[in-house]
Amino acid sequence: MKEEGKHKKAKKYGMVINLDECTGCGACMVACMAENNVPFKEDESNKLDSIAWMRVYKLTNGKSYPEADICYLPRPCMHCEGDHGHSPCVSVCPATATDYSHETGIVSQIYTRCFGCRYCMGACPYHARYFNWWDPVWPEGSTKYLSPNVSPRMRGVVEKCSFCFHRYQLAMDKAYFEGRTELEEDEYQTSCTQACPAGAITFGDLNNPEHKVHQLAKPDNKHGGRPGNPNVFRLLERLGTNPKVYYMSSREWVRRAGDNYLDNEDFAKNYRR
Amino acid sequence: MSTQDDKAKEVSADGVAGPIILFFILGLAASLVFGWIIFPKLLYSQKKQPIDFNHVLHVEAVEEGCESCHFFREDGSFSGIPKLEQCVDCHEDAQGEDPNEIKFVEEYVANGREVPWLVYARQPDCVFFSHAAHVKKAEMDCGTCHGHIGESEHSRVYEENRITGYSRDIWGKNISGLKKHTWERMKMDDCAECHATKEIGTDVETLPWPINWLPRPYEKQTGNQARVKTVKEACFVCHK
Amino acid sequence: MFPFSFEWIWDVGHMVFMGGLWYALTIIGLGMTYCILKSVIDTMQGKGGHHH
Amino acid sequence: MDSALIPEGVKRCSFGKFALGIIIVGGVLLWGVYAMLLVWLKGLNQTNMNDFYGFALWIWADLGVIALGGGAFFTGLLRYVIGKDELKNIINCAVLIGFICYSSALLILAIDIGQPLRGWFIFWHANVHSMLTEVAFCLSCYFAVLTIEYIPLILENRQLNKVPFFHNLAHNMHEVMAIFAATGAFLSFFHQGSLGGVAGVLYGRPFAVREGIFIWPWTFFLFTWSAAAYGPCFTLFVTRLMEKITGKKLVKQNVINLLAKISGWTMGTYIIAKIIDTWYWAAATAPALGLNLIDFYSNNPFYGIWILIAEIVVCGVIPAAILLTPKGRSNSTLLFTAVSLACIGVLINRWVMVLQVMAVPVMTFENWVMYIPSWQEVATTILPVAYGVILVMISFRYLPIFPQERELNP
Amino acid sequence: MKIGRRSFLSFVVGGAAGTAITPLPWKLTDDSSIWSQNWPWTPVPPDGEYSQSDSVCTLCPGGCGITVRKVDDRVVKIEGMKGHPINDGGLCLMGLSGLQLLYGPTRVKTPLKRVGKRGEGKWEKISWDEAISEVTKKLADIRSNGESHAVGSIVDSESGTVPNLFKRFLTAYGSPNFMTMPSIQDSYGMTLQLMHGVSAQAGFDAENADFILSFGSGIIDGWGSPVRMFKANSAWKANGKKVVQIEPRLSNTAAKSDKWIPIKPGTEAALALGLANVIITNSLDSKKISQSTGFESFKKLVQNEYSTDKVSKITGINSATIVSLAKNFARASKPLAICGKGQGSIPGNLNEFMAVHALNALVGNINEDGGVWAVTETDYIKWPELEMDSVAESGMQKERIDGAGSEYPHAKSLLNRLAEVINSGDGSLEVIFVSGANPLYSMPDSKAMKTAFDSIPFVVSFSSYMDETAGNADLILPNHVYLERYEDVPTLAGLSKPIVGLTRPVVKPQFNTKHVGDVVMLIAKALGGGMADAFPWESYEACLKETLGVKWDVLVKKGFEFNGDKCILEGDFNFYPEAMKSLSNFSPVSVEGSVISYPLILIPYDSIRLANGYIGDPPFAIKAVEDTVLKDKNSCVEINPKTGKELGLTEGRYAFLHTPRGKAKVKVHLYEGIMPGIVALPRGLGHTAYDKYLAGKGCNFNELIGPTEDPVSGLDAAWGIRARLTKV
Repeated sequence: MKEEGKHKKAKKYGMVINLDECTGCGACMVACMAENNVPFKEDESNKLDSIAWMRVYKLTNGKSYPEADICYLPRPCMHCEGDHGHSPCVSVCPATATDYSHETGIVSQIYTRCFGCRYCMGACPYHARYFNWWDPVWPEGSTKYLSPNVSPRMRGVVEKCSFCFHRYQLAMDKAYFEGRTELEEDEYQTSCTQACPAGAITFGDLNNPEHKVHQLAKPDNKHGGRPGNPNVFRLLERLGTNPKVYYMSSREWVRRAGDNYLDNEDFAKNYRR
Repeated sequence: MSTQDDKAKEVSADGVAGPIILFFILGLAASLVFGWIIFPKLLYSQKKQPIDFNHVLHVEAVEEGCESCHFFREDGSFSGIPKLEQCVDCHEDAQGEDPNEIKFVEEYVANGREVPWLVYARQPDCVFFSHAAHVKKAEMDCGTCHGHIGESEHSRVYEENRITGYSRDIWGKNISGLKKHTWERMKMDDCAECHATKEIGTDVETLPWPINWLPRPYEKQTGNQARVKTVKEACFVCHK
Repeated sequence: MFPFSFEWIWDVGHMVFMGGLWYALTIIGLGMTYCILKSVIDTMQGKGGHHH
Repeated sequence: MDSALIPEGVKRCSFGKFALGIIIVGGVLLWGVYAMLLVWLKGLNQTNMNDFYGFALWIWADLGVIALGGGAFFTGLLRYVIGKDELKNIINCAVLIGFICYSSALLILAIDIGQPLRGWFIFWHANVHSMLTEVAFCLSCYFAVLTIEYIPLILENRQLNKVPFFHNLAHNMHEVMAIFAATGAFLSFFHQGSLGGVAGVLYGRPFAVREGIFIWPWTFFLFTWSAAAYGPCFTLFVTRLMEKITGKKLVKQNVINLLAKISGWTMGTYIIAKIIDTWYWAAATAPALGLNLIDFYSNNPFYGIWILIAEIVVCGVIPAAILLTPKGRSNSTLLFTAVSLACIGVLINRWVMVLQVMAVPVMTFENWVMYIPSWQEVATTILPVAYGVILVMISFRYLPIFPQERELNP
Repeated sequence: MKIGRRSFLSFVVGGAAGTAITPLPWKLTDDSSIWSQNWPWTPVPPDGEYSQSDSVCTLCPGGCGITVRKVDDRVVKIEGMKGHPINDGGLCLMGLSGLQLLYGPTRVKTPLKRVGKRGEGKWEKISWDEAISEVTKKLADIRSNGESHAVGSIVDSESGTVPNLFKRFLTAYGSPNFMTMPSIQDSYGMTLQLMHGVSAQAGFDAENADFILSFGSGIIDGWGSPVRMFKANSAWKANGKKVVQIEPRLSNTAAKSDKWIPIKPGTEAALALGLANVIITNSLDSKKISQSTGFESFKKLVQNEYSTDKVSKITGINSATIVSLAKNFARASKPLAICGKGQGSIPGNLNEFMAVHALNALVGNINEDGGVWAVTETDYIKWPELEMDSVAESGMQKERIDGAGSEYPHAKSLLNRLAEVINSGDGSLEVIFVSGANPLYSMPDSKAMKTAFDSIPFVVSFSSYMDETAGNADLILPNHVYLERYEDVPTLAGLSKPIVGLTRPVVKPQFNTKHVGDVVMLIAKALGGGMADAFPWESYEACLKETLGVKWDVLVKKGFEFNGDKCILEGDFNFYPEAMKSLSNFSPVSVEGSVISYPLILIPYDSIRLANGYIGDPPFAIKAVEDTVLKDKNSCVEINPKTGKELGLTEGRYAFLHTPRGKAKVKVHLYEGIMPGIVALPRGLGHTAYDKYLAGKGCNFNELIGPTEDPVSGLDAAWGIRARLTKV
């Protein structure tokens, strides 16, 4: 059963987002909503209950006019692996409605299993998990554009970014049909990656040195996947969540905004722990 | 109160035990009849397929067996029940006198209307099922899950669960939920029969485990799609 | 919840926590069964009805 | 009117007065039931919870009532397992409070989930790594134990006890109560702890995360210990309150002194542990994550450092000091102050471990988010209080809750 | 009795025992568990055969290629077309949410005739035959009264077959009043007219420029062809090219630029002339320019009037910055200066355009790599010459109602003047057609525009959606949306390489709508005579096929036609006298309102997440709007914390925003990225029409501002208005 040597490495799908190129246009948010049947309601201006698997944050450098600067930061689910092998949200779910796949590195969310305790939301420091406070209602006729690849969620369950896992499934279907078991880099891309007009998002297998994400982030798997590229950082790296979304910025204040630092801390020295 | 009870006890000891046992048996029998015979009839509604379809006839006429009509598209997706478009290739005009054939041509072909077939094997929306993975990759037979439908001369009655809206084929014909063959039930446990137990093409690394007689606790995934056995971490394999 | 479910894994976590659950349920179940049965027997033996 | 039901040898108020009381509290109860139905039918959008506050008032109420109800397990442990026999005079009261608290907790949990009809998944599809699974297991099992402890008390009602079967059942249950109590104590140890673990394992939340032992974080032990310390205080608080309302002495002073003393010791040791934990967290855990203690207590309109001082000093050190001194215990005003402060202290602790955890921004570009519960949340939280008051009224009127009452009020 | 009770009990016990060993309780538990996991009211999208179809997005002038993903006959997703020369796979959030316009609740589903008062929302559904005969009757009456010039039309642009059908229709009918929605294209066109003597549009080889000097253009806020500009921006970043953004607010573009230089709003032309002065004084200008006509007088002008110190005073930018900016710009190998504020929906001050264009000419980047090129007008529309009857001829002799071509000889269309002309009684219209435009929302001083429309007896809208203008029409003749129709899409928006796209019906029309081209032809045919003869085609599709000729097959196959050649800007650059006259008369455009009662200045800002033209934000797009832009039902204004402190306004406070034109309740957002004394309000909010997801949210900037006529072009040059913020 164990055929040593024949094993291919498990995949670890991840993302590198170039914050220098990101324009904050919000296309990723909408591409995600359109792809994943995300519901909407009359008023979405309260961002505390507005479902956006991908949310673009606006960061400011805290300086006064005219030294002020802003930067946008798109935040999908980080698909944390966790330093100790468990992502913050997966281990807390009481009903096994979310899990971490070692095959793809993707954190799933099974809506029919979830009973809405919201513990995972409390566990996630990125606020990447959203609760369906309302039953989703589409205006008359609008259910026509719902995609059959993603099941619409009901009231009372948690949902989040899946790295468009259904696209992986569909790509695998095609691969199987063609007698393959491996995917090409461009065969599986998330909706946001594809839509980004600035081309700021790169998606692929972080374990595969041929993939662009690996080349950009240079993840060090021996040390919780921390980036080898000095311009690359991850959000809240210090918590040990081992996220799979990497950010790239040439601006130090942006990189510093990725995590908490004590005032007297030497950022350059410490930012990767 | 206690004195009354005592009296009653005496009475029952004398001659009421008979009726009590009788009524007990009556209740038992009635509930058994209701539970095993009437309940299933109430639970499922019976629907007839719009057209009585003869699989035998068609299988004889085509060359590539099931895949002649139930084929894979180029994108790897599975076509399922054929669209009118495919039927029309042969059935532009009625072939023969069969009333079903005439109904098919007149009502559907002539009007370009799709036949609203009732799908026996329809899974709920939360399920992702890849025909490609099972038929192409794992080279499974259609019959493993679908049974001998290809040998049927008439369409079965479609039974729909009034509570869940599922086809009866999901739970299985047997109301007690027991099955003899792989195709008699299509619930999660049935998928799990292969996915959690059969180590076909396994690509996992079992962690060291000192106690050999105990089942192994946890297997670390090292490979990829190649294996069938899915451990606890694989919800997304079958769910969407 | 049950060892025959395909979701069940024989690992430390299941043995400790599910073991704890089943232990508690067993104690409660057996304890109550004992109390009820004993009380039925006691009652049939005529105990308990004398103090008034 | 209902004199046949009232325990022999004790005096109770007139039925009319009693009924009036029930009606008034019942009104509040109905308000809560209405809110509860609203939540069940329309969903959790009836609350002011949001994606930042997945846990809010209800989970606090849950943790709160369970901590306060901790008197039942600890008193039970002392009485049945350790053998402090005097406590039999207050154990009924502790059991009653425990029963109310735990049934309330279960009810609140059933309201708090998004898909209540799937609530049983927590057992059926249990993830044993989740603290919440542990909570649910122990909570429901322990509730069963409390029910078992409460049933004999009901059966001791004057009329019910006349039925031979009930009489025998009550007797037989008393016989094996030690086993149940021991099981209950075991379960309670775990679920009080796992409730602490609920926050403690959130390693994504620097306010909640506390380094741990084996699979359990510090909060696991702190919660168990604090429930043991503060739970009996609530038993004493309720007893004292009932004494004030009824104008009767219900429990002898030596019993109260004993429980207060034990509580004082547990509280004293707990508060030392809590201070060490807080210090370690402030000095080591948080700075390693790039945060200062004051970051958790500033830049927001509510959570100032005062809340930490109130919890640890005012409602921790002070009541512990009072309860540890014989003078403090014997002075009824001081004692009452101490147990009241203690109850507030444990409630503050549970509040911050639920709500402040959610309020503190973790990502540098997010802000503090404040939360005010909706009336539906408040009503459903008051609902168990009203239900508890009613159950206490009925139980006190018809059941021999306080064995010493007849002796103390001849 | 006793036996009965006991028997009954034993019957029940027997029943219970029996039931426990039947499937009933277990099956019911299982089924109800399943039921509770798949609630019947949660929609289940049907699966089917997947297919793809290429088309073009028309939601903005950007002309992106799209690929729609279909499941059977449902479109489930719109994506950017891979390999498309403009967007190569990327797409903006409007394009991505296009299906919400196709299937959404805001569609007009059938021809509607007003039955209540205007704008009351009471409609009668009528048939297409009735609708067309209604219009025909009206038009026939007016024409027979010799009032044919009192019919006008407003369309989105002047290129493509549909606008040309309208133009042809009006010409054959006898009216010169063919009006288009204004944009910076008008100003650029006129600049090239005055400085090159040609009729052309400016195209920019932006991708290849290495120093981009933007005078407030929202490069990544929706200027030009948005996705193309995003891609160019990313390419600049990747290759270390420099972008300098000049505007008073730290917009997204400014934040992403290498240098943001805040400037007093309205003084951009002065800065451009000041930069020209530094360039000329330091002999950094190209040799070619010195040979151009009028160069000496230009030189004199900038040296005398635009010394660095003086410009510094006007613009508020310090002298050193100006000098170094000019030098860096001139020394760059492929510098490019662009202008047109925000998304470019306001034409702006002509002098600013000329000054900026002169900068390009000074550094010699016209028809050079990374420089300014041209976009030729569409060349494929070669319809047979019109034979005008006498009515048409006399109607066409009349002056246009907006004064374009007469009062303002260079202007083609001046929709910004329409409201004032009508409201002051200087002119009137009997009928107005509106197609692909929503002037009652998107024209500055939209309230005045509404008043003007109220005095037009017959308003016909061809809108697919219930927008503000449609809502105030007498008759709505709904067009197919772009996913249901064939139509040519020539893309002009600043592209140096011309491209024509073709929208195609990727789905069958969902409602009882008709292609606007077909409707125009049907009306013409019903009018008969020369009108009918002017439209010899059987249908719009036939017309399009014939018009496109050989292009048709390419377009149907690929979705676009593109040969990759840049288009030469014909005519040498010169400082022609007319241009020089205008430049020497330049003074910064002052804004409406007195300083005393309105101490602040209100400027608009554009966000790519907010559509502010014909299309309103679909639900997904409005959902993506930040809560510092729209909160609850209120727009947020950006002010500097210093200004906030002076006014006693804190973050999140409600305030009233007053301007000479109107008043609105807004929320305060303190923003360090804005010049003190300035208030910025997002454009694209404050709709009163469309659906509940958009209507009633925020305030419409256009209700707070009025147009300011540019003295030379007659176009709207208003960049802001004076304002006051008061506490609620």
